[in-house]
Amino acid sequence: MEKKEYLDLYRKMYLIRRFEESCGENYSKGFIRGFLHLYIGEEAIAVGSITPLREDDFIVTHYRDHGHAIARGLETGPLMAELFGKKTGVSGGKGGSMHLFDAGKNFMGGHAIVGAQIPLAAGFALASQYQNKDSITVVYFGDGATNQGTFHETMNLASVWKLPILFFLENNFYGMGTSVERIRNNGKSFGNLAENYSIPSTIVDGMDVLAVKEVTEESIKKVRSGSGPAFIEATTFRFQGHSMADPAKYRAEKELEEWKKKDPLINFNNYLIKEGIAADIDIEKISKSVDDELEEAVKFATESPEPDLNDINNDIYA
Amino acid sequence: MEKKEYLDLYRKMYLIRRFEESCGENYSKGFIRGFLHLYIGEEAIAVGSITPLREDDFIVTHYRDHGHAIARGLETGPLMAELFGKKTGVSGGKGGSMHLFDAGKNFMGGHAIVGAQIPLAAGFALASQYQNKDSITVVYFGDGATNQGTFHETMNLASVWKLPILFFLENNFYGMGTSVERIRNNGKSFGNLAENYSIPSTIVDGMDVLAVKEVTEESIKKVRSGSGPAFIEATTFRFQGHSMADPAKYRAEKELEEWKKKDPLINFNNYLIKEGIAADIDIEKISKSVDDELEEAVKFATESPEPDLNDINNDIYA
Amino acid sequence: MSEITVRQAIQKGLMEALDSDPNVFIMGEDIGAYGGAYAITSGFLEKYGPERIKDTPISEAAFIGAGIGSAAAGLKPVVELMSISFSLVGFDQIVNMAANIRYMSGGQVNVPMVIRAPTGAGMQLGATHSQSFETWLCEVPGLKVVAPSNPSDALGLIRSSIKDPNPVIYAESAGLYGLKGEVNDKYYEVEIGKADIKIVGEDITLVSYGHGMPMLAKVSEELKSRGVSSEVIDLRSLSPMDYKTVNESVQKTGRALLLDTARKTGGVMAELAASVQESSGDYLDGPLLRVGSEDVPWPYNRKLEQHAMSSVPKILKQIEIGYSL
Amino acid sequence: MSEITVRQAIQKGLMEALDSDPNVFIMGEDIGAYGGAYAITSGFLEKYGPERIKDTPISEAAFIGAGIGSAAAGLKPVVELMSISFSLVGFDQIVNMAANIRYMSGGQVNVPMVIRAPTGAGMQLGATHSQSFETWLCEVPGLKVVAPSNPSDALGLIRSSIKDPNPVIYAESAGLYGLKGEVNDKYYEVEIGKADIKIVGEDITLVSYGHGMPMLAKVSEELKSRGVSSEVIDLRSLSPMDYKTVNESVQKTGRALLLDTARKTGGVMAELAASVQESSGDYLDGPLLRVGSEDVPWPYNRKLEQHAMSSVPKILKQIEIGYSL
Ligand SMILES: Cc1ncc(C[n+]2csc(CCOP(=O)(O)OP(=O)(O)O)c2C)c(N)n1
Ligand SMILES: Cc1ncc(C[n+]2csc(CCOP(=O)(O)OP(=O)(O)O)c2C)c(N)n1
Ligand SMILES: [Mg+2]
Ligand SMILES: [Mg+2]
Repeated sequence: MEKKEYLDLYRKMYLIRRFEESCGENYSKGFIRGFLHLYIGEEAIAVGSITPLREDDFIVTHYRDHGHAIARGLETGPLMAELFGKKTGVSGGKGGSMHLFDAGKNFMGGHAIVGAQIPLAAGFALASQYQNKDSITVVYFGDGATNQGTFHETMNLASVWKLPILFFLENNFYGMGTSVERIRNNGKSFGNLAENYSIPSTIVDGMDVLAVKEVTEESIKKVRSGSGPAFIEATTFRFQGHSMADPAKYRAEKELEEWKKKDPLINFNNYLIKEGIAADIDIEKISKSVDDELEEAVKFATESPEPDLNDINNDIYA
Repeated sequence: MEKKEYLDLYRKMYLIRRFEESCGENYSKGFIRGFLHLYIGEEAIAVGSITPLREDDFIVTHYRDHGHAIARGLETGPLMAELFGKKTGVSGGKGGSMHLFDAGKNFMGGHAIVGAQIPLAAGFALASQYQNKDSITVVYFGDGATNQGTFHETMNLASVWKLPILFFLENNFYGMGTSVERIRNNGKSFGNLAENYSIPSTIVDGMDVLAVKEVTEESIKKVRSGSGPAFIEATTFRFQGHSMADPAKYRAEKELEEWKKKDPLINFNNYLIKEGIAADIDIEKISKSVDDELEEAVKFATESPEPDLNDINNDIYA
Repeated sequence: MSEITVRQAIQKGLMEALDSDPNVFIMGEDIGAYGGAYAITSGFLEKYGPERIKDTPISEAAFIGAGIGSAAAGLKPVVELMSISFSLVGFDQIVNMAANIRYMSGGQVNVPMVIRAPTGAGMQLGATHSQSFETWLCEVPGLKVVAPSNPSDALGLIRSSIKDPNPVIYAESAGLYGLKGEVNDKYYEVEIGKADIKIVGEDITLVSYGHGMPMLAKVSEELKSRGVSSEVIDLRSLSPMDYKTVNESVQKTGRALLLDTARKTGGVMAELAASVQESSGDYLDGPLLRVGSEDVPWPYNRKLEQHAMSSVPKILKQIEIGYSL
Repeated sequence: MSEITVRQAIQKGLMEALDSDPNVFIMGEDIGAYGGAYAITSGFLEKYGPERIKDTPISEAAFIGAGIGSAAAGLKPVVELMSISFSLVGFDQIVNMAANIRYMSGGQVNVPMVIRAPTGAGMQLGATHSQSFETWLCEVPGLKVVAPSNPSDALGLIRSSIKDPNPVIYAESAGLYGLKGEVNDKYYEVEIGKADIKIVGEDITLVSYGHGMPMLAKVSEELKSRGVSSEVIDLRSLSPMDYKTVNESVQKTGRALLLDTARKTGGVMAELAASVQESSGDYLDGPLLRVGSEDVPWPYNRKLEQHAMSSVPKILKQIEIGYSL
C-alpha cells in the first residue's frame, strides 16, 4: 500500500470522528433534531470495509449511518445539510440522520427499523446476480439486530440462493442499554450464526482499520467470485451513548476506558508514525484540511434553504 | 413398559390413521371444508412425544394438528364435530381443522400462520417458569417453519431466558411442494440451528414410536429440571399431499414408496408381534374398537347441531 | 374478444411481461414446482426456468424485502403471497420500507414492484386466513392498490401494475379466479386510479370492488325490476382512489350504497363514505349507506361464515331502510 | 387531587398493578437497565427485579407472542413497544394471534394482555418512526384500543386496561408524556369504551383523542371568543368506540369536526364520520368535517413535519369553510 492510501484511510476516519463531534454540537444547539446516533469509536469499520469496494457495489446500512456515508465518499456538506433538514441534504431533508441516501453512489440508505435493511440488501444482491453482474452488496447491522427474524430469514435466503452479499456485523456489544450476553446465550461472538447457514465467517478487530480492510478484501473476493454470501463480525465499541438522549449509565466507566485505549484513530495515528509511514506534519495537514472541510460543511448546511412547503407532496410516487 | 402401554401407543397411532382417513372421506363428501392437512405417516411423532407428557404440560402446534389432539386425548367425537363445523366441536365449530383447541387439556391450539405458534408457545413456558411450576411446553412445527424469523427469535429468547420449552421439529422433508434442500443450504437436518443458541438437540427416527418416546422422555426430564429449552428433530414423511388440494406431483413416486416401507403403524405392529408383546388378536381388537369409535365420532359429528347464528358474535371478547 | 377466466387473465399478463421484459421475474412460495397455491403460475417454471420463477423459503419478510431491494436496483419483481393474510409477517417491509423509501431518499430510489395476493373470505379458512388487508394497504402513501373484479380488468391492471414505477399491491379476490368474461384481444391497459362505471343509472349509486361487484350486479338487476335505476361503479383501484367519479355519480343520483366485502368497520368504504359525504353532502337525499361484513373474526363454520359476509339481501335491506327503494 | 404528568400517571398505574397482583409483569426492549426509551419504567428494575421487569432481545414478534401465550396461561403481561411504528414487525402476532385466539378456540382461551406503545409524529423521527397504527388496530375485532389524552385518563385507563380480560392496546401520544394535570387521589378507573365530554356546548361537536385534545381545547377557546359554543369530546377509547355519545352530541349540535392527528386517509375519524353520518344524518346542518395529517410519509424536516400535522389553524379553517363559523 502507498503512503497516500494509508493517509486516505486516516483522513476518512478522522473526518468521520470530527463530523460526528460536529453533529453532537449542532444537536445540542438544536440545528439537528430527531434521533441522532454517533459512530465515534467505530470509524475503522466503515473505512476499512468500504474503501475496498467498487463503485458499482451496493451499500445498505442501519440508522448509525454517517460513518458509512462518509467512507463511501458522500460529501460532508450535503450530509450535514441533511441532518439540518435542508433541501440540499443528501435526502432532500426528508430522511434525516437515520435515512441517508445517495443512489448515484449506490449508497442505498440508512434504515431505522432494526433488522429491516437486511432483506432489502438481499434484493440488491439478487439484482446483481440476476443481471450477471459481479457487483456485490454489503449490509451493516448491529449485535442487537441479530435477534430480529429478518436477519435469519435473509441469511438463509442468501445462502440458498448463493447471493453475492457480505453480511457485516458491527458488534459494539450493546444494543441501546442491553449488553450482548443478555440477548444471546452462546458467547459474545456471532460467527456460528452464519456458519449455521453454511456462510463462511470471520471475526476481526474492528478497532484496527488495516485488519478490517484485509479481511474485507478477502471476503469481497470470495463473494465476487460467485461462491455465495460471506459474514464478517467486527468487534468495536461506541464511545458515546446509543443516541443523543442516552447518558449510557448502564455501562461501567471502566469498560469504556478499556475500549478507549483501543481508539482506532489514535492507534492508527501511532502506527503510521511508528512504522515511519507518515510524519506528524502529515497528520497535522489532514487535521487542518478536515477541520476546514467541516467548517465548510456546517456553513453549507446552515446557509442552505429549507425545503419548500410543496415539497411535502413530492417524492411519494414516481 | 407393560403390554397395556405398548397397546395404548399402537391404539393411538391407529386411531389417528383411521381418523385421518375418515377426514379424507368426509372432505370428499363435502362435510369437511376449508384447508385440511392430514397426518398420515407421521403418527409416531405425536404419539411418541405426547404420551410421556403430564396433564399440566402445555402443547402448542401447527395446522397439521389432528394427530397431536388425538394423542393428547381429545375425544374423536368433538374433534370430528369441529371439522364438520358443529357447535359440539372442540372449538365450537369456529376454528376448523387448523385450529383445534382444548384448554382443559392444555392443548393450546393448532395455529395456521407458519411459525406463528412458536412465540406463543414460549409464553406458556414463560408462565410456568414465572409461577415456579415445573410444567413444560412442547411446540410442534415443520421443516418449512424453520425459515420463519419467529422460529429463530423464539429459540434465542427461550435460550436466553432458559424457558422450559421443548422445540419439536417434524421434519417431513417438504413444506408444501418445496423440499428441504431447496430452502436450506446446510444439510437436511436442523439440529445445528438449535445448538447455535446453546439448545441441546437430538435427532430421532420419527417413524419409530418407541424411539420418539425415548428421546422425548429424556428431553422432557432435562427441560423440566430447569436447565432451559431442548430441541428434537424427528424425521418423517407425509404419505398424502400437503392438503386435500395437493396431488403432490412434485415428489417422486419412488421417494414415497421408500418411506412407506417405514410406515410407523405397520412396523410397530410387526414389532409387537415379533417381540411377542402382542398377538394378532390384540391388534384386531384394537382395530375393531377404533373402527367403532370412529363410526361413533362421525355419527356424533353428523348429528350434532350447527352453531346458532347469534354465536357469530360470541367469543370475541371475554 | 376472447372469453377467459380471471386466473387466465392474470396468467396472460404475467407471461406477456415475462416474455417482453427480461427484468421481470416472479418470486413466492411454491410458485414453481408446486405451480402456485391457486395455480396462477402453473407451468411457468417449465417455461421460464428457476431464475425467473423463484420458489422462496417460507419467509415473507425476507423475500418481500428482497423484492424491494431488487426493484430499487432496477429489476421488476412480481412477488406472490399465498394469501394477503400472510402479508402481516412481512408488513413492516411493505408499509415501512416499500412505501417510504422513495420519500425518505428524497425521490432518489424507486420501487417498481408488484405484490400479488389472494384476498377475502368465503372458503372456510378461518380467522387467520380470510382477511382483506388491502383495506389497510390502500391507506399507505407510497403504495398503490388495485383489485380487479373481472378478467378484462384483471388483465388491464396487471399490465399497468407491472409497468408502474411504484410498489403496487394487486389484490385478487380468491373467490373470483374462476370467473369468466370477455377480454379484448387488442392490447390495452387499465389506468390505475380510474374507477369504471359498469352501469349508468339515475336513482342510486352502488360502489364496490373485487368480490363485491357480482353482488352489485344482482342488486342492480333486482332494483331494476322494482323500477329503480342504479349506477354501478367498480373502483378497481383503491389507491389512488377515484373520488371524482364517485362524487359525480352521487351528485347525480343523490343516493349511494357503498359495499365492502371486508369487515365493515375500517373497510375501504369508511374512508370513501367519510370523504364523499364531505364533498357531495349538499346533493344527498339521505345518508350514504354502507354494507360490509360483520365485525367478527372469520368463523370456520359455513353457515356462520356466510352469515358474516356481505350479501345481496343485506344490501337490498339497507337500501330499503335507508331510501325506501 | 394531585398534579402529575401523563408519564407519572402511567408509572403510578403500572406500579399499583405490580404491587397488587403478582401475575403482572412488564416486558419490552430496554425497559430495565436502560429505564425505558421514554423513561416510563425508570427505576422499576431496581424495585421489582428482573423477573417482573423483563428486558427482551430486539424481537418484537417473539416477545409479543410470548406475551400472548403467558396471558393465555393466566399471567398479566404488560408489553412495552418502543414505538407503535415497531408493532409492524410483530403485527401478525397482534392481529392474527392475540385478536383471534379467543374466537378460534370457541371462547376457551382468554388473552388478558396490555400492549403499551408511544404513537404519533412531531419529533422529527422520519417516515418509519412516526406512525399511528392505533388507526388500524382499533379496527380488529378481539382487540381493545385506548388512547388517553391527559394524566387522569392515563391513570384510569391503565388501571382498566390491566384489569381487562382481553388484549388491550394502550396507545400513548409521545408528545404528551410531559403534560401535567389533576388526578384524583381516590381510586378510580376509566371504563374502556366510554368517551368523555370535556366541554358541553351547543353549536358544534368537536371530537378527537390523544394528542388531538390539546388542539381541540384551543379551537374551542377560539370559537368561544367568536361566540360559538362547542361541545368537545375525547374518545379515549377507540375500540370499542362510543358512537352513542358522539351521535347524541351531533344530533344536538347539528355540526361536527372530527380530528385525527394521524394521517387523514384511513384515520380513526374516517370510520366515525362514515358511521355518524349514517346514524345522525337527519340532524346534520352540513357535512361532517374531518381534519387529519397530510397523506404523506412523515418527513424529517421540521417545517415540513409541522406542516404535515393537523393544527389549530387547519381546524379553524375547515370550520369556517364548512359552517361559516
Ligand atoms: C424493530 C425495532 N425495534 C426497536 C427499535 C429501537 N432501536 C433502535 S436502535 C436499537 C438498538 C440496536 O442495537 P444494535 O443492533 O446493536 O446497533 P447499535 O445501535 O449498537 O449500532 C433499538 C432497540 C427499532 N428501531 N426497530
Ligand atoms: C406465514 C405463512 N406463509 C405461508 C403459509 C402457507 N403454508 C401453509 S403450510 C405451508 C408449508 C409448511 O411446511 P412445514 O412447516 O414443513 O409443515 P408441514 O406442512 O410439512 O407439516 C405453507 C407454505 C402460511 N400458512 N403462513
Ligand atoms: Mg450494538
Ligand atoms: Mg414439512
